[in-house]
Amino acid sequence: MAALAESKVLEREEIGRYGRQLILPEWGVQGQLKMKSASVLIVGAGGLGCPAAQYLAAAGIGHLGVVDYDSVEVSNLHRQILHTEGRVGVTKVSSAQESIQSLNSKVKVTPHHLVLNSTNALNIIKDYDVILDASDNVATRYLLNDSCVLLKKPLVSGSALRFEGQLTVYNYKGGPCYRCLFPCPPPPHCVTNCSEGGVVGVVPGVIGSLQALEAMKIITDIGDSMISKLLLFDGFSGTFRHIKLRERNPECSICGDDPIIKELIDYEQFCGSKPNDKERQKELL
Amino acid sequence: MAALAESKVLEREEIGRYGRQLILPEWGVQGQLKMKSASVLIVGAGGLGCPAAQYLAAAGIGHLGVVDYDSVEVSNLHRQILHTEGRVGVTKVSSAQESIQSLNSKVKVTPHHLVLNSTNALNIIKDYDVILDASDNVATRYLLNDSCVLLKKPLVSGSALRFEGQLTVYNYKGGPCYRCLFPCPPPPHCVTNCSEGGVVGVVPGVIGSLQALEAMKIITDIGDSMISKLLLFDGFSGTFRHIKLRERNPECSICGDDPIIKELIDYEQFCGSKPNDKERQKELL
Amino acid sequence: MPLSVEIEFSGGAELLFNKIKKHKIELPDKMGVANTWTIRDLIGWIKENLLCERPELFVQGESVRPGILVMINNIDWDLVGGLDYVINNNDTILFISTLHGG
Amino acid sequence: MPLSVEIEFSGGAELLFNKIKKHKIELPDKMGVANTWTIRDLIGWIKENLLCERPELFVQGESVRPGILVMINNIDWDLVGGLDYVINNNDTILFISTLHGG
Ligand SMILES: [Zn+2]
Ligand SMILES: [Zn+2]
Repeated sequence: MAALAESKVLEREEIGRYGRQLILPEWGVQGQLKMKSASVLIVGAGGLGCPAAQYLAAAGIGHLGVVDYDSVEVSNLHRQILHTEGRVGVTKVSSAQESIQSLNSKVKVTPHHLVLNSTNALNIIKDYDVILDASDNVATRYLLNDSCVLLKKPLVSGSALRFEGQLTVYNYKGGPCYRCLFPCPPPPHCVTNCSEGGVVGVVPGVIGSLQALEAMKIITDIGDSMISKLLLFDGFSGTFRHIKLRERNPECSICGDDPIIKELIDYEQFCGSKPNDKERQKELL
Repeated sequence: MAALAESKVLEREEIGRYGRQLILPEWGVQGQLKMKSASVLIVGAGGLGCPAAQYLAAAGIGHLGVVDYDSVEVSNLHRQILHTEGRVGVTKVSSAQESIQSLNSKVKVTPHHLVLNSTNALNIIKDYDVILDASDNVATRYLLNDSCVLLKKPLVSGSALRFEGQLTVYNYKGGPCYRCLFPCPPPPHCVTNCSEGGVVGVVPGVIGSLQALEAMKIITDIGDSMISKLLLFDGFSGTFRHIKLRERNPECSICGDDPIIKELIDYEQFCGSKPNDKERQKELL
Repeated sequence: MPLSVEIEFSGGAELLFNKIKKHKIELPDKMGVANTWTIRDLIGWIKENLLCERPELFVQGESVRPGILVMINNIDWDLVGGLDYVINNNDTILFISTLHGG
Repeated sequence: MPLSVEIEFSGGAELLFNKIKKHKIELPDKMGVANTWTIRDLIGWIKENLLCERPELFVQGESVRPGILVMINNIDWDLVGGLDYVINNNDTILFISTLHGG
């Protein structure tokens, strides 16, 4: 798969369709052309990935890749709003593709129905300009970070649980990577995911939408990105909080000046858990 | 149309479907039952109303009313993500209904294909528990405010333009109403809507999602509502800002202790503009 | 001593001020009167010194036009005295144009 | 004089502290040593005085466990000295448990 050819003109239909963005001086025709020429990989077609995919497709992204190994379950539908009752049992990537294409048939959608791992990640990620971490486990978060550092791709990271959400951008414009903040993974028994801990569906809705916006700003090169900044959202109190994070760590084991890690490692072993560690989670329910 | 009967039990299928919310102690079975028994009216099936309807339906709202007089146009699709290319030309309320029902067939959806005005507003609004202002013009905003004060309904107000969004809750738990803040309408030539000014689609996406969350918190009576508070979102800088607003004005012309306004007025005349003042707007494009 | 004040515009009000959202300004000493600047004075000063075009989109009489909210250090001016509020050094004064789009 | 400090927990860390997100505490005078409290001291104090259960979900050695970020007045502790940061009166110290769900 080759990268998208750079788009140099908008068709008449696109000018009508994206008119409300085009008239923004900061966005303009140039911004729309950059969107059309750009590709985004969304890892996880769940609570974060669904709204992110929806708004990127609506805004006219050229190419959207979606990674998910899972199939739609009825318990997903309270937050994973690209899926439908009629598509329970269908793979999430196919279901997401169908909704995205009915919203915008101009977008090229590539479904990746697989578990992302150290063997396949680089080969998939290399074809995309911006990566969205919309996953739900620690191992995938380290895998995505290391892949993005090795391939020099910006990583827009979102997460949500219960009433809370977090958002930041890693490995972009000299800012820190995930390992600069978290050199060691948390002990496995300290990690809670949405199946175990629960989540109000609209919380990942807000964070996933903001991930789409961060991706758009990176692609069009406008506005301020969440570099060295962490956004905390507490839906219960209805508050957002801006945190100033550290800079890139020159001694970081992957993005530092003299990195120790030069290729992908075994992330399940590193984190002591698997990305598809579903059974253990279900028992806890 | 009668109000929904109070739901006292969840069916087995609902426990599976809403399990990720039910296990949140603050939400629980009681919260889910309140959602099932509650009705929300969304005024405007546009950039704000689409995500709001989507997440309220996904979360299991009992009854959703949607008001819009308009039909789907291709220029809507960059932000009005309940609609599809295949439904261009269809009324927005029908299009929204179709998407909502495919996500959650348990939700009762009432489409109101009309221009809300002083003649019909009270009769429609009286049947709903919470009203979402997802409209795009000043006249409708005053109409909704006055109707909600007269009928004692909470009003969750969102708005968006360019890269910015605003959110607050009016007329709830003794807080101020729209007129407490804005006793006089702005001069008509100072008002810009999304057709004129443009908007990045995901900005109303974020605000509409937050409107859904505010409605859920009112219905389930958990968390803190945006009463006497204004949330400002600037998507360009990626910042949220919390503003402390005034209290209810005892001399407010509609919610004050001795109100002058006791029934709905002519809002087009009051504001000097019409809610469907589209032609003028298009000329400015 | 001059007063340092941060003036901010949001919701489109910045379009009247060269699209600049944040302005750090110094309000000069007043001659002959107590050196107090009220918000009323500031609005007049903005009209004379900062406003690029069409003042009727921002001011009305000695106040701001309907539809603009004024926040002093993120608090509604209505809670701290409105037009008569006396500005302190390093205050942040935010003018919000209310949005109506959806 | 005792130090007034606001301690906050987010991202689930509050579940270890009776689900209370904000704690206003007073750190007592230290006897016999200079009256300085570092974040290292505070973490020890929290472990002894605030933590309701399972300390291994919060502390590791003299620091917090991996996956918890510490913010002092909304700034990463890494930028202001980490464990050695000397707490000032009225500081707000936020412990964020990183979320991984989606
Ligand atoms: Zn790093
Ligand atoms: Zn009022």
